[in-house]
Amino acid sequence: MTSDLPTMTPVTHSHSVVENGNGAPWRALLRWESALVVVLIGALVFGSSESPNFLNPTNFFYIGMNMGEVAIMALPLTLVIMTGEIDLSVASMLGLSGAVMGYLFSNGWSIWLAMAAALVVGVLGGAVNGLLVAKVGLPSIAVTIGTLALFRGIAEILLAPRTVTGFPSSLTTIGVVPIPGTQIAYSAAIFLGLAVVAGIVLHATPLGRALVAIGLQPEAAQFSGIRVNRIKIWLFVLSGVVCAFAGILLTLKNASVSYDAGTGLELNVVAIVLFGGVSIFGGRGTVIGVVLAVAIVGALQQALTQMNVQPEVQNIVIGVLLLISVVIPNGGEAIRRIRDRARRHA
Amino acid sequence: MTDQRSAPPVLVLDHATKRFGAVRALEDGSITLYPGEAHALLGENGAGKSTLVKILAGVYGADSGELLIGGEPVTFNGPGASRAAGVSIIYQEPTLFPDLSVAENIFMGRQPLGVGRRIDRAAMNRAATEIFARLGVQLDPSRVARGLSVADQQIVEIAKALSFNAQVLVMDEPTAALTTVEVGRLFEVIRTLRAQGAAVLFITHRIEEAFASCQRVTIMRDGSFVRTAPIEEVTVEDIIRSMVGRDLDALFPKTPAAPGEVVLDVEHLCRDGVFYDISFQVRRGEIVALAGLVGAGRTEVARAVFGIDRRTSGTVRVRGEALPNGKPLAAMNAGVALVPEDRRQQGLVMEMSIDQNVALASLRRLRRFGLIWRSRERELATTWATRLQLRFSRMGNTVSTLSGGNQQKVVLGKWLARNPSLLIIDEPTRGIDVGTKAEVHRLLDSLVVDGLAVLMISSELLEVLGMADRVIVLREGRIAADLTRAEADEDSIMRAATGQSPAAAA
Amino acid sequence: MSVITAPAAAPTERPVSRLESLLRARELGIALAILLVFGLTTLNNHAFARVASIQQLLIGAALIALLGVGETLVIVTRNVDLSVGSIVGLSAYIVGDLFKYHHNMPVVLGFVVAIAVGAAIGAINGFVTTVARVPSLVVTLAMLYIVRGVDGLIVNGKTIDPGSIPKAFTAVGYRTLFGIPWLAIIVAVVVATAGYAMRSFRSSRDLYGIGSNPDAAVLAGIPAGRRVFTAFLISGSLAGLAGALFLALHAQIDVSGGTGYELAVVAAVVVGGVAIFGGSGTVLGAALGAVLLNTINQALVASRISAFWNGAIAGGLLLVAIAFDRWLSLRVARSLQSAEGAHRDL
Amino acid sequence: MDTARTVRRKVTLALAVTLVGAVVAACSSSTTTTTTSPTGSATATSVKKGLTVYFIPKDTQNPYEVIADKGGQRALQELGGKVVVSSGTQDTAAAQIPSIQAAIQAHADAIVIAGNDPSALCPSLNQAATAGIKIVAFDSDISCGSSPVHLFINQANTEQIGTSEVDLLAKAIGSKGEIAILSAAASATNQNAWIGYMKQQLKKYPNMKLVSTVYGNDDPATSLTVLQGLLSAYPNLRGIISPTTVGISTAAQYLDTHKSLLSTLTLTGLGLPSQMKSYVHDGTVKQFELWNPDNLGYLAGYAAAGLASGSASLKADSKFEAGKLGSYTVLAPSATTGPSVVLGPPTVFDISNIDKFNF
Repeated sequence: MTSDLPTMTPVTHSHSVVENGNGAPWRALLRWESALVVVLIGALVFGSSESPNFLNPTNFFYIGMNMGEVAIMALPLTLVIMTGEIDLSVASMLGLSGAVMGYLFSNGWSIWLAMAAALVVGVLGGAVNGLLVAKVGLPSIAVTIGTLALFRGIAEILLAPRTVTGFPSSLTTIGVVPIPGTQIAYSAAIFLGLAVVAGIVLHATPLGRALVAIGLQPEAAQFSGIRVNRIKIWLFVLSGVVCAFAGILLTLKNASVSYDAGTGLELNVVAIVLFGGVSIFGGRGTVIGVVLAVAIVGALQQALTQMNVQPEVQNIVIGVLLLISVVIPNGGEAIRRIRDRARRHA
Repeated sequence: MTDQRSAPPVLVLDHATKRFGAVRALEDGSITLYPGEAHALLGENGAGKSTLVKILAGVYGADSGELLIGGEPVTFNGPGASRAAGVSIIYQEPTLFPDLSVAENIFMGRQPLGVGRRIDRAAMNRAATEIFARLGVQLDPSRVARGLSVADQQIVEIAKALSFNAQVLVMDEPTAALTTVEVGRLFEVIRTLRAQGAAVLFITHRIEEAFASCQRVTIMRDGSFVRTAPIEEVTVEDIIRSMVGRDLDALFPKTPAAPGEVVLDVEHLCRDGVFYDISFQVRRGEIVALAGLVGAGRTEVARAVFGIDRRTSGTVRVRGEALPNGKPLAAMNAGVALVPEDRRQQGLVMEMSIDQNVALASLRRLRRFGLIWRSRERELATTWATRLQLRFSRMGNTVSTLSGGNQQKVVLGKWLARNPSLLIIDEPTRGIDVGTKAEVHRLLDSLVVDGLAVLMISSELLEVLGMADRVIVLREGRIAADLTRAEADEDSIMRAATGQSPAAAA
Repeated sequence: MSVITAPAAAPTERPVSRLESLLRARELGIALAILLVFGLTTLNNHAFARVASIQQLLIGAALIALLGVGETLVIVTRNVDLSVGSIVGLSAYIVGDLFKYHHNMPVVLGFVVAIAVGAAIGAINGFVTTVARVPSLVVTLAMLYIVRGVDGLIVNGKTIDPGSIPKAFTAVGYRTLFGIPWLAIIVAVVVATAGYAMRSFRSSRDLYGIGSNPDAAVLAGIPAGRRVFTAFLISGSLAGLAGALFLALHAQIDVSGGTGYELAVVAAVVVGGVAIFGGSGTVLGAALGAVLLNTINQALVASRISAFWNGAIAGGLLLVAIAFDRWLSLRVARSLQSAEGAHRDL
Repeated sequence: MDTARTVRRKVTLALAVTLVGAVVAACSSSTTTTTTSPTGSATATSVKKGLTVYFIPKDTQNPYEVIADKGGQRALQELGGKVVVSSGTQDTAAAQIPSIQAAIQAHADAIVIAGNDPSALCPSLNQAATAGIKIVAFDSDISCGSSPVHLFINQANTEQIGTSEVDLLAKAIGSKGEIAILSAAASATNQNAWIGYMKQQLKKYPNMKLVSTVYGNDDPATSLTVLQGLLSAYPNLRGIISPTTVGISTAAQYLDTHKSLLSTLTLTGLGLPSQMKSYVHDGTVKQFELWNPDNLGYLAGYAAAGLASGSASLKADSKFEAGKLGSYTVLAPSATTGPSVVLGPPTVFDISNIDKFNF
């Protein structure tokens, strides 16, 4: 019991095994994202084995075209969830943006001004969410359930029961044709472009690091000079404006808009982000995981539709994937805990 | 008391050990409690006291060693089992349910039942009132716990433990947040409990309290039992030597200060309901300590200076420049660094890697083309890890894998990497082993010699006395004393902190 | 010394009673809001105060109020159950299908089956949440998809027509007792029972403890896993019961039954003063929240305001409700703090 | 050293693979494709054999359209072709687009679609038309202008539905009093078209006043809420027209359980006889109308097969055979619709005939 025994010195070498740290990005890739890659490959193999046409380029165009708006909305939501908040108003904002655009366009505004106004509405709506969450201090899940109803309601006031059509065909065609010379949908290209930006911002900039810190330990982030509230406000604004942009894309793709465009999509978007490995508690997740999740859901949907499987099966598949995405990372620990308990009782 | 001590011990913990992964939190936890005695458990932070308490509480299971209650060996498989065996714990940090009533907090899980197994609220409130009466306090048992002051929360905790009619009552630093009056009342309660034949284990870092209320004292150091002795057989000096295991001078290396120009100038700082009219200055090359009881407003002053909390009025100047209200980033850019009290919540992002934590406050400086480069981040972290003699295995490991002392070094590195002119450091050595503690003190001393201004908050009197050039004592949100190094001693600080004028004490 | 001891009691008494009254006023406040909406609408349209109209207010709110009871139990523990809407749809269809092929099946058995279906799904929710220790938001979101998908596979485009449901069963949906609809009576009994239990039993107080401070709950020896499991089980069972009542009320069911209820329930519960992050709130408040939202919905129609305003007004009110709640708790905190300040000054 | 992580990774991968396997298993067992060999006797000579027609209903669960799809299946069965029913679970254009794409990928000969949105499907349908697929709309028309041109199988003359419902109600309430409409979704094309004609027809009844149109979104709960609000708002309401099956059955159930209202209030609209049977028998509803959805799908099937074989055309006044239903004439485009075919006048159901129908 002499005092110079270095008893409290940690022997950290064996620690990395015990602790499940989120060290280098490549090590994170070994976990959830690698499973996603396998699932994606599985989905593609499965699709092509069931339908010889599945791997043709047109199908990739279709997948991109069908997933575009949901995928684009998933990106800002990824960042929002990274900070431990949630935005359930995304699909309503998409609908509101389309409604504003349609309303103004049908009232004689130029299409460009109408689109600009829709984006402004996105900024304003996002600011409402952001201020209520960050400044007033309300839980984002409650706030955005409220704005989910509010935004959709405003869209309904503006547009119901009309359907606005007659948008310039020069613009609406971009929703339904691939980029010339390729089989890439415009919305898919925009999504990929935004995903690269989101990936760089999240994984390689001070802002991205701040988001992670906020998600993991908001107080420590604040004590490190990170302007937690300001960042949250701007994230909600970003979410609003990007969803408004997705609303414009959807309106152009459909060449028409009614107040209920995209109703119920919020849960799809949330499901994709979570399936992509983003922790609902914040601080953990990668953009590549979300991109993979988008690809998997899109490919499975396309494969199942083309094989003419009942659409309900798609819901079940999404649900099961979602469940697995949270249970597996915790599965090992749960088993260990149960074993411990059994031993303790024995 | 002596005849009672000849009775068989009510609780014996013998050579208990506990590891967390690779960290040995408890090497040799041994203690023997007799019915009717008050027993002080003393030791530095990190000596293993809290781990020992949690083993007694059934929160942790010991890896080895033996626990006997009433002579029978027992194993607890949860906090419930410990309580059932007659051991009650009052934790250092109150563990209340903020949404439930005070009475319900006391009786959670064993509320008095009436007809049809329904909770008898009236009986519960009566029982709570009775316990409060025994404690000599008046608290409305039907009010919710949210909004209680720390002292009142502590009282609820004590009431909870009392309500078990425990044979063994363990109090983990119960007095830290209490006023003198409340402490006196607590000692009264302890005497009552002893008279009823209970054993009280009293953990404190105020050595004088051990002399005031305990019959025996056990001292721990570095996770190990050092000695147990009747209180009349030891002196304060004995105890300190046993606790620290070396000379005090080695622990507090202090170079005489040569204060330079004013770095921090705080004038009439006020935050309504928390502190009022705080004015002081910190100069280059000196350590100013903010002392006082827990809850006196020390941490809150630091938070307001740094801008985490908004001040109601007053000004903060750093090197002559006024800081805007409530903007930590502005304070940082003016050269202020804050090492917060709660390392795990505020100082570090526990699930982030070591290098990312070191870089967290310097991200903007690390930027090139707007991006963070891992190599630059790693380089910065390596520089500071070397300078601070950080002990780690991989930079990419999360900071949660480090010991408390090394975690504190990471926090220090994170701030020193910004090259600050003022370092505010709140409880610099809380939960740190003695070896690292001395390192941190040496580091602070050398930084000050190099011209840093340091504002230090500490609850450890020895640390304040050993390190500070000036001591500002806060009491209930106001400055009670501003002492020079020469004027400051245990007596003058405690008197200012507790509001006893020298005359009254005499 | 004695100078400090004496006054300690006095200042703490006054704000405490004020706080209590404010907290108690929560249910009272909602009740007043209901009366206010009711009164204003009646001024505008006297028919709103007719017995039949009031009966409709109760019937219209009954199902959401019933679901709100289970949801309160879950939310109080810091969890959430998003699968309730899907459970309503599935259990209602299964019972309807049974009646279709066994028209003479005892009515009681219909309720038993519905509750059993709900309990089974609730048990899955609770099991996955507590054993794998994964966020219930994700688990129940996944279950929302899975149950809805399974429902779709079972329904497969069929409907249960009014003729297949025994009159004795649908009677529950429209008969009254002394002018009070049976539906409202059943829900009121559930609310009263749950409200009483939540106040009066140790195990239900544990739920509040778990949500209020999970760590302290462990130290207090509360079996958190078992309690949370039970909360999900009850929530599922009540959703199953709600499914049976849905069938009794509408005498028909197709695949869409209960769609979107999850967000309506969460909204009602939040408006009813249940803290979304657990620890506080009453089932009575949640039920009153459901009545308030339904009263507003019907008041808008009755006031001859275009139905298109419903969504926006409901969303706006939800935001007002949670903002008000926040303001209230801040005020309470401030009044306590200044009381303590006063205490210090003495 | 790293075994724990490796094991966990292996488990993850194994589960992922299992999952994909499970998906494969689930999918291969549950397709709704009906392939049938020609039954011979009823085969029309001018129609090609082996045609594939995609039926894309509003969603796969709409009971009314499930019946229509079955009619289409029977038509193609008679013609020696096959029907694939494909759609989503929600009534949205977005959910129908993948089905159109699937039809293109499967080189279908024709698409029969009930549009969830008048315009949003046009771009995708245009792609299908470019790929040589003939487009037929039924139940709810699409309005795509000239690209692609398509044939609309009108269940009944749109104008006729609107006017006849108003006439039915007028007869029942003596042509006077306040009336209201309980519709489906505010964005439903067919509903809005009928409501337009109802309003026109109401001008002939100066004493009847349309006081409100409410939307139940084809959901029983929402329909009930708006109905209750309606009754509170307009205590003097004499009649309700609900031109949607969910709406009328919800309202019927309400009236059935609140019989006191029956003395003043009359309900009519469009409903399925199977759902309404009990209400007609107990007198809750006197009269309502509908066409036979099975025939609607059957006609659409024949039209699609005819267009794909070249035996039918979009030209005004051209004729084609539709099996048991006889010969149909294509009507010239009007202001609101392109080329169309009308199934026939709707059947009015009452106590005298309700038991003869089983859809």
